[in-house]
Amino acid sequence: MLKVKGIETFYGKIQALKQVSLEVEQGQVVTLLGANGAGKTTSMKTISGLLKPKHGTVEFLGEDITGLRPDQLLRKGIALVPEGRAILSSMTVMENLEMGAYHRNDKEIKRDIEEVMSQFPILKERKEQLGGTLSGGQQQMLAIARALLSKPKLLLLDEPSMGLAPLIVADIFKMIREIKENGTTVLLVEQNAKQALKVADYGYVMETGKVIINGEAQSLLEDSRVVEAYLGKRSS
Amino acid sequence: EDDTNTSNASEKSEGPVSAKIGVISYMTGPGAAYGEAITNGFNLALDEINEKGDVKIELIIEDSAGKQDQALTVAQKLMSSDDIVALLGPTLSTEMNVVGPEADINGIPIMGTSTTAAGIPQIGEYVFRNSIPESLAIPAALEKAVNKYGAKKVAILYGNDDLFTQSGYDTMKAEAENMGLEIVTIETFQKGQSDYNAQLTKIKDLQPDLILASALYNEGAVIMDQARKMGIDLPFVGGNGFNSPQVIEIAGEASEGLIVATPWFGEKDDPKVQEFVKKYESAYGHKPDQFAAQAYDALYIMAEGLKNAGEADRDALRDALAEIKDLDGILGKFSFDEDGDVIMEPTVLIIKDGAFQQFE
Amino acid sequence: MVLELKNITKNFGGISALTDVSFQINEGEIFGLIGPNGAGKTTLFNVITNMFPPTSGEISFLGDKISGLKPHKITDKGICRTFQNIRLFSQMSVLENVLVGSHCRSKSGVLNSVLRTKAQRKEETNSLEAASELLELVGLSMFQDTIAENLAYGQQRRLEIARALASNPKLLLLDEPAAGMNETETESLFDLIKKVQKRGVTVLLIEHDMPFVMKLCDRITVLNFGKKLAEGTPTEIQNNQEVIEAYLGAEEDDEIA
Amino acid sequence: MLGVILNPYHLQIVSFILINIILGISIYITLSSGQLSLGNAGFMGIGAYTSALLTINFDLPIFLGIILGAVVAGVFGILIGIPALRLSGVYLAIATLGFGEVIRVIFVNWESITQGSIGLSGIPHLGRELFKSFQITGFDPDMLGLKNNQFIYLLVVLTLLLVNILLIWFFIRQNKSRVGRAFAAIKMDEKAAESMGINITYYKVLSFTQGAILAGFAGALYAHVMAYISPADFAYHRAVDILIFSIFGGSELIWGAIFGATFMTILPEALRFISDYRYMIYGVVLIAMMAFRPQGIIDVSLLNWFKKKLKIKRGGSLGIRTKKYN
Amino acid sequence: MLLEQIINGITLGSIYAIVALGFTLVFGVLGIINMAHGEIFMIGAFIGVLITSVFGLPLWIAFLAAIGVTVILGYMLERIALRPLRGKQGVSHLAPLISTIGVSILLENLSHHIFGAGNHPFRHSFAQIQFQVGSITIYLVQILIFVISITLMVVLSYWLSKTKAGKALRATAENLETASLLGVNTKRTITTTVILASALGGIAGILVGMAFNSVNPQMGLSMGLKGLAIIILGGMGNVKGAMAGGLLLGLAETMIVAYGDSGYRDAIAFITIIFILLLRPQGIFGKNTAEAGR
Ligand SMILES: Nc1ncnc2c1ncn2[C@@H]1O[C@H](COP(=O)(O)OP(=O)(O)OP(=O)(O)O)[C@@H](O)[C@H]1O
Ligand SMILES: Nc1ncnc2c1ncn2[C@@H]1O[C@H](COP(=O)(O)OP(=O)(O)OP(=O)(O)O)[C@@H](O)[C@H]1O
Ligand SMILES: CC(C)C[C@H](N)C(=O)O
Ligand SMILES: [Mg+2]
Ligand SMILES: [Mg+2]
Repeated sequence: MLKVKGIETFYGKIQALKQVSLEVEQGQVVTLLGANGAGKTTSMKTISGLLKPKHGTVEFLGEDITGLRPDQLLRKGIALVPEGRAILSSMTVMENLEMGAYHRNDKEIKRDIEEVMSQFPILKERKEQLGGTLSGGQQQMLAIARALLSKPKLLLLDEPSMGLAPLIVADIFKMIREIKENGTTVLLVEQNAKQALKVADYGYVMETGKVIINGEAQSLLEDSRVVEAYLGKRSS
Repeated sequence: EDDTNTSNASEKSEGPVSAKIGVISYMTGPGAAYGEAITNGFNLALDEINEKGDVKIELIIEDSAGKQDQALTVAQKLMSSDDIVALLGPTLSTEMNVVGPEADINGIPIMGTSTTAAGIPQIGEYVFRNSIPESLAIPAALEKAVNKYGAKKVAILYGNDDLFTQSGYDTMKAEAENMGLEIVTIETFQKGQSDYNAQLTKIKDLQPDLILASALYNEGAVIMDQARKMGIDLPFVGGNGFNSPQVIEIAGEASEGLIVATPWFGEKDDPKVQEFVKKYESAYGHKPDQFAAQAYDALYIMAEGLKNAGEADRDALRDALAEIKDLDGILGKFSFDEDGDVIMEPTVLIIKDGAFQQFE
Repeated sequence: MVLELKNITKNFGGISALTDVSFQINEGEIFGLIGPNGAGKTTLFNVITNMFPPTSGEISFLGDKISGLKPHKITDKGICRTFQNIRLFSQMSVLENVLVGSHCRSKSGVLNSVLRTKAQRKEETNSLEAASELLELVGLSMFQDTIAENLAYGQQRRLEIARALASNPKLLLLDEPAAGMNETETESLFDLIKKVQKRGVTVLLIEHDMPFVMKLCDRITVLNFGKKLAEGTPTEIQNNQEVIEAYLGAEEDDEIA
Repeated sequence: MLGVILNPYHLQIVSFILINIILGISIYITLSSGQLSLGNAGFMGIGAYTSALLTINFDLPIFLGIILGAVVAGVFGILIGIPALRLSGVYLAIATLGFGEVIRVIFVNWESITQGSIGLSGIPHLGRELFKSFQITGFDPDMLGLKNNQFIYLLVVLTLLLVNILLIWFFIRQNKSRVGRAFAAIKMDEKAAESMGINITYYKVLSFTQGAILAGFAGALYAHVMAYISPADFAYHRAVDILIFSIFGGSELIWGAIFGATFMTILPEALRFISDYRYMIYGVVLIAMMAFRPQGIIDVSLLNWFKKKLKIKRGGSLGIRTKKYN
Repeated sequence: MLLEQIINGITLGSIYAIVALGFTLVFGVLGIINMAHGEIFMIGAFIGVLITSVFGLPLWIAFLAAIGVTVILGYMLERIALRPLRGKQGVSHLAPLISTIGVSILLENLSHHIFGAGNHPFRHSFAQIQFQVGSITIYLVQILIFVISITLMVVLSYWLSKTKAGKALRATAENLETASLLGVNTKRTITTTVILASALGGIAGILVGMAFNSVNPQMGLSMGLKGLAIIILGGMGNVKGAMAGGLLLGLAETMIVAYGDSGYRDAIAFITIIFILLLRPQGIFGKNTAEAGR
């Protein structure tokens, strides 16, 4: 479904990605792991069109989408929950959700909004509150809910569990499973590597802008390099 | 301090005197219309003078954008070129206030052709002007208007953020008090304003017999237009900046009843005047105003000075200028007084039937 | 007793973010503050540092009442914080960020600075030395000339800690320091906070990473809907049924150590 | 020899450049704590009128007048700076622009003191006064091969140059210190700065006031270089010019303001030969330069590049680290 | 006299409001102050003069032409002076201020070059239509101005708060990146807004020309300054605020002339904003979105 081939992305003169290639199959959950600064967020931004790679191509459903704008990509079915939430802070929760369905024209928007609000009851409670005054975790939930409303074919999640309470984290991973069952493909960046590998089918590990390991999620869970670097002593 | 001047006297007696004169003019910015008229006047006179051949003049024209610091800068530029014998301009009295003292110190004659505020020629002995000051023009116009209409109550309206209009207002007020008129209100406006209705409504309400307006023609014309629309049919007495055919152009019928005193009357039955008007119109596409006329005459005054001085020397020219008596120009007979100010009788005009006419 | 909160209440319009919260923190403790999203934890930090005043209640620090003091005065007294959403001086270098942290521990004004008096030079050297040492402590020495915003997320978090430490606080407030860190990084953060504690700094910490909190903290307070739900040692909290229901959740796998 | 080089026209331009540099720095310094003040034309006016009135009416020595001009502007700076704390961004910019306009309108209307739009003439001229004191010592510019007016303007330029060097030195040092860091921290994140123990009220008012003092100082100098001032000198256009100096040149660094003031003073002069189009070109230059270098001409990387060049030339290392701001 | 002065004030205020709406829209999406707005307004006025007085064509053509020309100007402004600065790294938020000042200098001098420096009368029979109510003369133009300004305000504020496009615009205003992630074509949104604002400027230009019968290259400046004061007064980016601020200022200016000292007329705008801002730093209608300690 998504084929990233040898992308190289720069911040000014700083090269953040070196020849990154990865693939996501239809209906899969693929996770992208790596230490701070490895280039995960940069990869996600490049795929979603926020950054333009200097070299390399991104293909989606067989079509070359390199260099398209985020709004064009959204229309093609790629949605991103960015790192740091990116809530529209001077718009209300409700308006944020409505903006999530901005590009849609169908009649089901109202129903879908009701549905995500039932998944995150706090959003329903706070629908008139300004996005910027939500607590950190509430903002994170809003960001996820908003992306769901765009009904993407491919959902890019950049650290969705960051700042969420354990109960909600568990919910989020449950939700990712559900999303997958509903046929949406997911590319997931997580610090919570173990959980991520548990929901994922396939995984990539990045280090200093390069993909260094990839494989079936199950096999990565057992890969000693991965365990050592990302799963920590506690789990071993 | 006059030792700064080192003009070469070698040119003496070799045919006609040739000289360079620097012009400082307001050519970009809000008041550029004045600078345009003035340089047009100079250029017209220049061609005629050079054709005649008594003296050969070259003009170096510089823009001051109406700003004092730029006026000073270009003045320095012009003055530091040794072969420039005199300066014409700058356009505004504010600029002259800065440039005048500097020119005086450097011993270069400078003549304002449009500067009408009080105190200009008194800056120094090298400073002249051929534009009649408001203190001469306004009383003349006011007196005639008051006598004719038997006015007792007047309202004053002036632009308070401009040296020229403010200084005109000072004269108006003093003169009105002098004549024992009752001033019902004094209203101000500012540059770039386009709505005068508030002031005019107030004036209308106070029912004066006459409105005294110290304004440049651009604003003045609009003021008259709005006044007439509001139903104010009173005559207006303006300063010399108000005296321009442009008023009629802008305000149309609404300009009827404007009274100004001026050295310049374009309809005058004088072949010299008529020729100038004709030439000007064919060259620039519209009727000359007082600023063009004053500039035109000013260059003739300079030429006369140079001829009399017999050499392109700053000091000699200064002395020759001070001597000028009864020179015949399109503005009438012209002389300088001991300060370098104008001696001249202004004519009082009124706009009637779409044209300036003598006001009796 | 370092910090004492008495009946803190904070309302935003109709929303009550904190209701009647009281607790005390002892000298040298690492004190955890946990609770569901929106429970009021960050709000409590903001109230302590007086980013905005509480609706009611009183706060004392080392026996003095500090409610109502300007935020910079509170820092001056010895409370410094980090932010949940990372607020570094993004265009400054790493080193400069830390130097700014030491602002309230130095005092040369305009004149001294311009004349470079002896006192001022000494102060600068001291600040620089202290800053280098702190960067060493948080492991950012090699980045000292990097512009802060170009650091990766985890590094930024550590820089925030170094910056806060530069103000020489007696009480350090950390808002989700482990967010966005993987487990290995979290472990090095753990060591860092322990080191900070050894320097004699008391720590109040908000965190959602339970294994981390439970291992690190001496005592924990749980907030729920702005109210205090429980307080106690990690073991007590972990076994508190109410806390499990409201926050921790049933342990369906071996997540919590 | 000297007499040929020292053209009064050029000296005049240089003296305007030097005054404009002070104005450029006055915006820069307030901006370095994150406050965009467009009121500096107003402060400039306050400085100019104060010094002019004092020297005309009370025969105060010029130097005292100039200093008092700066001080009075500074007092206004504090008075405006404190309420201005409540404003930020464009709100502050426009409110201060408004302050400048209000000051101008007061100059226009307060005729008994300021003579309104007639303006103040006969202000003692810096160069001429200095010249007088030189004459007392029996000095004659001819000894240097200079004409009087050349010498007068030379004196003006030298005085201004000295003042400029002192000011630049002052602010570079200030910026490299604790005070400068506090400004920069406030600029980048006010709340975080406050949490780090910085008294933002104090530092914001300090930098606002420093800007006001500088503008007032420049205004006082201007009054004594022009020898005539009127309210129109301190209007909107002046405010915009000052803003352009600093932003066009680069607002992160003091060098930006210096470069901007120099370039933008010379540009209209250099374009004199196409008089009709020069302001159009001025506009085009502004648009084009912002499109190509929106951060302003001089920025940190340019400075670092220069430093590197210098380093290579000298073949050694210069200092340990390059500052973001200096 | 009071009634007449109130009418004067409302007329002036309505014009201010229309000018301010243009400022507010651009500020609303781009977060920048378009210093060239006053000059675009001036060009609109000149187009009006040109079409009616010089070519003698009917008024509605003048309106269309002014809108057409200012739309093109708006587009060029966006392309040349704003877009190149957007999204570049390290661009200070002040850069657009300078580049739009550049545009304003260019336009002012250009129109000076083309049309000359003086005032141009806007002579049109429509501007002469008047009613006599008691001793008061009311011109149709005055009524028209008032109606247009109210209509624009209502339409714009509905559009911004209730329609999808309006929300997209607000999202763009708040965060370009986020908006584009949500599917908003931010480039188009921005261009549309700048164009719309310019067209508003053009309309205001013609109305001023008709109401006051004076059009000159400098008219943009003072109108621009007033417009700035108004958007601050009403709260940046707030449509109702712009309207209220405009009317308030128009009335205040008129009243200070009528009952106070006309010398302070130009200062009243700023004196008011200084006071209002001290009481309400975010403007009368501005919202306070503090994200203080997170
Ligand atoms: N705006 C930027 N300018 C310059 N460098 C940047 C910028 N953003 C990120 N980088 C650098 O690019 C590299 C990759 O960063 P990225 O944000 O993709 O990492 P990440 O894997 O998402 O890390 P984290 O887990 O901390 O989110 C890092 O070295 C970072 O410092
Ligand atoms: N300025 C404000 N206006 C209105 N409500 C607010 C404001 N600030 C915070 N709140 C509300 O107060 C509550 C407490 O927020 P707070 O940020 O303290 O939560 P938290 O415990 O830090 O949550 P998290 O773990 O998600 O960061 C939340 O419901 C939030 O929506
Ligand atoms: C061009 C003129 C209106 C100048 C005016 N007379 C003045 O003295 O300033
Ligand atoms: Mg990341
Ligand atoms: Mg929080």
